[in-house]
Amino acid sequence: MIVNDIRPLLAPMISILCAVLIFWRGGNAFLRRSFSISAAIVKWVVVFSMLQGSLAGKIYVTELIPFVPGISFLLRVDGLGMFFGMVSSTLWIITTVYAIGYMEGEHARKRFFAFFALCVSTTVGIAFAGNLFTLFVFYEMLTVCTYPLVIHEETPEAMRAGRKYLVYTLTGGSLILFSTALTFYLADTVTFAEPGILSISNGVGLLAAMFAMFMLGFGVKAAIMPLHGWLPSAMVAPTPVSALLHAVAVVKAGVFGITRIIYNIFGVSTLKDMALEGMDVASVLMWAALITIICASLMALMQDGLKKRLAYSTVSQLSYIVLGVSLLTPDGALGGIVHIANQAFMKITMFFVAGAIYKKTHKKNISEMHGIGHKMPLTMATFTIASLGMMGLPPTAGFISKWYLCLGALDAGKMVVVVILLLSSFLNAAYFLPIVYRAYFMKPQDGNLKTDEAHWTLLVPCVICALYVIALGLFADLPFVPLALARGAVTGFFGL
Amino acid sequence: MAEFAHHCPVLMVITFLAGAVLTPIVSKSKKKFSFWWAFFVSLLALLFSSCAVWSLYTKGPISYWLGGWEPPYGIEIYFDYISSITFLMTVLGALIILYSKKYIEHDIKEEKLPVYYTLVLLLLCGMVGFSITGDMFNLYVFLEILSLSGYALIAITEEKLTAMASFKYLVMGAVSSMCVLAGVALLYNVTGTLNMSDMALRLQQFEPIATSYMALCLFVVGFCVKAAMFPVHVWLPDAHALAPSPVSALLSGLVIKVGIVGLLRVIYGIYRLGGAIDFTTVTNFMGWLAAITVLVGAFFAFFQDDIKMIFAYSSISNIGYIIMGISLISFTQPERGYLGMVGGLIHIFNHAIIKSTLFLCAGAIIYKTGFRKLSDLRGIGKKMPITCGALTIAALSIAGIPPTAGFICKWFIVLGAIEFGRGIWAAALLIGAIFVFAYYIKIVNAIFFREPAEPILEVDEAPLSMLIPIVILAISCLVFGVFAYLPLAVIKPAAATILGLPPTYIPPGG
Amino acid sequence: MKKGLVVFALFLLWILLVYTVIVLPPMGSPENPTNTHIIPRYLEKGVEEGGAHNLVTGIILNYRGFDTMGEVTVIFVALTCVLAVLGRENILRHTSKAEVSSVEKSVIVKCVVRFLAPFIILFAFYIILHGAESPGGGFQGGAILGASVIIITLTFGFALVAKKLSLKYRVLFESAGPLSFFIAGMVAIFCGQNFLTYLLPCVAHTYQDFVRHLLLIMVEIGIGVGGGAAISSIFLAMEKVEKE
Amino acid sequence: MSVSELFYKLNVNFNYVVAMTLFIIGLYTLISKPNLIKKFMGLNIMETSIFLFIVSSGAIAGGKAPIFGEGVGPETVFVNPIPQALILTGIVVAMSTTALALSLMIKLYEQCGTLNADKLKELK
Amino acid sequence: MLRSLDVILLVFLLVTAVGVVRTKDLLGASIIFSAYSFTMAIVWQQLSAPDLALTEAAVGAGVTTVLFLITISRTVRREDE
Repeated sequence: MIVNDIRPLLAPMISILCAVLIFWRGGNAFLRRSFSISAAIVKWVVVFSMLQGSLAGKIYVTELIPFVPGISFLLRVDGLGMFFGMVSSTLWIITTVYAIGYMEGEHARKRFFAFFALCVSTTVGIAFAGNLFTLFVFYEMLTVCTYPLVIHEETPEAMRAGRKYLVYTLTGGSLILFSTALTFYLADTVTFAEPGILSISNGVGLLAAMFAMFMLGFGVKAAIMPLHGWLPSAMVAPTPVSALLHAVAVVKAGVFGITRIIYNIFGVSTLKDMALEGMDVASVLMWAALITIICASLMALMQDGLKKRLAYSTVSQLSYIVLGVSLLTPDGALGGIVHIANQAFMKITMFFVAGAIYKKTHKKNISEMHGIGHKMPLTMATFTIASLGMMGLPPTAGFISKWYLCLGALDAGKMVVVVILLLSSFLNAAYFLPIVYRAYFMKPQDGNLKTDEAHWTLLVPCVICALYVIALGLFADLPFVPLALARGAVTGFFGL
Repeated sequence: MAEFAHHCPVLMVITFLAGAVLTPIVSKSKKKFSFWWAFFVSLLALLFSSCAVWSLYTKGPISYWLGGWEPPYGIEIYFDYISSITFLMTVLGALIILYSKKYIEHDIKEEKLPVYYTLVLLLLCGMVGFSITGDMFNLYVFLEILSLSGYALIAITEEKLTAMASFKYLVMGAVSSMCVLAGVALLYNVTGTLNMSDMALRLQQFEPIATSYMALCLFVVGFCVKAAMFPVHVWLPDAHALAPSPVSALLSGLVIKVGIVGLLRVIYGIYRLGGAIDFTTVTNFMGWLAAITVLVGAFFAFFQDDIKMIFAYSSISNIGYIIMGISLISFTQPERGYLGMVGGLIHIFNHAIIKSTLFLCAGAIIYKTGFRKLSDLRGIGKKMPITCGALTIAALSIAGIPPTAGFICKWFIVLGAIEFGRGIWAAALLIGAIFVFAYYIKIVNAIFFREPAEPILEVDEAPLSMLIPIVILAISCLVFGVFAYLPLAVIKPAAATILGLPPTYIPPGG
Repeated sequence: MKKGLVVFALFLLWILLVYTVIVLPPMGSPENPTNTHIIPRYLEKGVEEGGAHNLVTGIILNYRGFDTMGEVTVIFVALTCVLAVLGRENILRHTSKAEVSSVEKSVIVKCVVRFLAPFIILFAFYIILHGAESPGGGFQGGAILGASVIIITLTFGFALVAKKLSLKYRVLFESAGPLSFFIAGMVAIFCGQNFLTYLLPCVAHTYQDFVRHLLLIMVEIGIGVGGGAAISSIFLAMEKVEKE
Repeated sequence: MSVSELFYKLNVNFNYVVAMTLFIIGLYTLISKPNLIKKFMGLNIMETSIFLFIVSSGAIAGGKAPIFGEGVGPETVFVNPIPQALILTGIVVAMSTTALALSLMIKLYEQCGTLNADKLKELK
Repeated sequence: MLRSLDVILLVFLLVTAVGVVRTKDLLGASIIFSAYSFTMAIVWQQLSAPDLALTEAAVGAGVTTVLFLITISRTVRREDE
């Protein structure tokens, strides 16, 4: 059921308005904070108000002016869009609170918060984009808006990281533009549809090439190896940015794009037809994801910087999602999509913790974090919960996604996936548990065991997220949690 | 009213002409008055041009017989869809004249002020005349008017090397004008007429002979030099970088587009309409060269330190976009070239706006600081936020980042190239665009994300007369990106008629 | 090596160009497209419609009047360009290069010029005004006018000419060409005709021809005076040097 | 095209051939001579060559100048007046370009002290 | 008779053009250029274009040459300078 509604447009607009207001009057700390927080909340309310309808199968659509002939500026909230929009707007509130605390005393805060808001705006735009063209518009805007955040420190290292980021993502963007044009040429439309708009009659070779270009393009942001190079470098950014980049906005935009391409542009049947014709592109993607999962985990093991290790962990975790959607089975897709939310909550917790530690103790490296669990018990407790989630232990959220991924792999008859998932769980344990061990079971260098938590604006978001991680694991089958939403999306994709 | 609209095209030319001629007279005693006069004249011309364009889109092309002589006998002004570029010219002209007020007073001696405004008005007169005339020889005359004033405007300051830059431009420009004249001569010999549409008719009546092909080649060479396409672009970087900034804006924004208009007039107005001569070999060749131009311009821009030099090289690259767009033409199936043509035409429009913004911003920065090297301008964004913000918007736009104006062009040209089966051109364009973004981000980095250096600590925002044009142009970069249907409403019928399709043509797929 | 390459390329271009021109219909044949298409009407009605016995003058003022307006504009542009590059001369500051050089001017030259100059100027005006009947016309006369100013400057010195042709008037003269077209054209527009129409129906029938001649002569004089003044000013601007 | 036909064509269109040869001579001067003044003489030669071409194309064997005066009968043949009208404009344009170029050269010489293109390139 | 005069004039035109190119002395070259223009004027008279002949004689041979001479007197005299 399609409903014309202004709310899909309203959601990104609120953040843009917020950015404009911050540019205008952001010099004043109070105004800046009130703008940021109230915009986050208002937007959440707007998105939330569509949740009920979306679960009931409604699709909210805002069709604006025709952008170019044949393609209009279309915002459309379907199951998948609602899912991603809900995740990002929820996390924006939390990250905003955290950022206000974290950025205390930093330079250029006006710029920071304005671009922060713009990033979220574009992310919601990506979530609600109703056609490939709109998606691309927001996708490129996201690239540009994150740049000032990445180079916020303005150090040579940050500049280098920013440059790397732009080169990777813009090259990817060009590939996407090229294949978007090809899609429009072949299908005369780029509007997302279920099940897909391309059919096998367009020529298998061409389709495979397009698929490759799309995957390379979105794969840059989804950090599929070997396109991941920008992500660890971009860790020079302030922690709320890393959290936003690696949990919500940028990387998830990449995997979201991949999901859209697979299910709404190509469609399951076309991809399966292609596999029959000898062009099994989905499997190629799956193998790429599998390799990424293992390699990134191994690389994470070798990192000493906490944020660097988290970054490689992100690379690995993102490929879970890619893996899930490339299995082309309902359960696999469900596991992948729901992992978008689960991984977001888990990873954002970890980044928050890393930031809190840095803010409090100015320690960046794991080797310096002896006994940090004694100083900041609550913070480290949240970290531990998130680590367990990463390993996929019940009752955390991570378990849910891994469970469905395994089911999907079995459906598809690919045992190797199950094996690698298990292996990956071990690797996750291997690189997260030593941190926990070091924090709790080793004495601090200075011998001081006094509790000294970070400021509440830093602590509260960590705790909320950690609680969420557990809650998502425990109550996974309630109607309002991500799993239910993801199920709605998957139903559409597979025509169930 | 209809009667008045009928006169408007010629009135535009006349206004600029009379305005220019009267400038030295009205400002004989008070040199600074020349600005107000020129501004007034440009506004008047803007009025006429908007009236003419309005009439064009409500009632169709205006055919105006000068002296009342019917076309093949007398000179005809044919105000068609291509001519709607005059609106852009008059708008930009007015804005740039407004901008010139402070800049030029600072840059040249007071006694030369009237000369400057005279030349600017003459340049506009030449461009407007060039775009509206329907007679080949008249085209040549206006080409000369605009070229000559262009050369002189570069050398108007006392700065070193300007004379050399201007001379280089002059030599290549003179050769190109001569090629155009030779083309006119050969075509006159073949057809016995000078009126464009009559030429097209007469081309059909005779056996195609080598002379017609040669004329086409000469035209293409001539206009490509004017448009600064690789490999005849060598004059452009120096000329556009060393000219006073408002002049650079005019030259980069409009004057090189005149070459494109010339190409459109000749290839599509005469040869395609004539239909007897297959010109696709030439357009194909142009397209390949354009693909190289895109890359060459982008590549060289990357190694410049002088901001105006960067913009100048990026103009070359963008001319490549435009020529690529308009070369996507099939002789037998005109509708296949439609999207590319739309892309090319809309890039004429958008690039004019974007590049003017960039040059005007650079000018404002140079006006305030006296520096033009990127390495000297670190952190200027913190001192001149509005100017540098506008510069950033324009930079994003020229790199084709959505939702700015530049993206629309990129989309259409890429789509056009793909539909035409020229994926490589599209690839060249996209690679070029990445390069473009790489060097614009270099600028943005330097001006925003660095601490201000010592010499620019005292700098403040540019004066209002400079900010108004800058802000208007920067906003239009955004507006025409989001509301792309505004320029498209004008450009789609233009593209369709150029290709010989009905003005209301809608491509398959909407 | 490089030179050889250039010569070779030019040789190829030459062959190409010669080929393209010799395939044209034979020169001088009355059947050529150039000689059959538009010309008959000009030869038939040109004199009557254009109001000049010299068809060339008739064409440049009537059928191709807009071109001629462009042409006089080009001279004006050239002048403005030269002024932009070199600047206007100033009697107080400048003198001519010829005067600075030590070459003594011979008496014969002075005498001849003194004697001939008035006739040259007279001849120039004759050509301007008689262009409708015999070879000549505005621009030819203007060029001769300019040339006369040049020889007078070279013989009698910079100061004399710069003073006699003082800037106060010269600025007006220079713009005479485009302005006369402007006036003639605007008169036509106000009479409801197209720009540059000389035969105005709003004038009483008996005077129409007279008004047309008046306008044509005004334009001719404008072209002549404008061209002459522009050439003189270009010359003066280029010839000037700073006084010691 | 046979040899005799070629010679016939070369003969009847001799003016055109001369014009094109002049064009090439001018272009050669423009390209290969380092001196700017010389370059411009070459450019002027190119321009006049095109003028010659256009005017020749309007000629008619035995045609008279297109002036209607005494001694003109109904059977008098006139040459084509349009090329003449065009070239009148062309000559003016050529002169204007030359004037601007030469004044630029004067300024260039004042600024750089040479008019040799090779030396100017080194100066930069 | 007239045809051969035409041919002679055209050949002379070519000769003067080559002369302009070959002369190293710019002053000499401009004088030859003047001769070239005059020849051109005569060619045009031969082609029944008296208006052009008049203009070319005044502008090409007169004014343009004078402008060349001024420039040479103010800049360089030899081609290689």
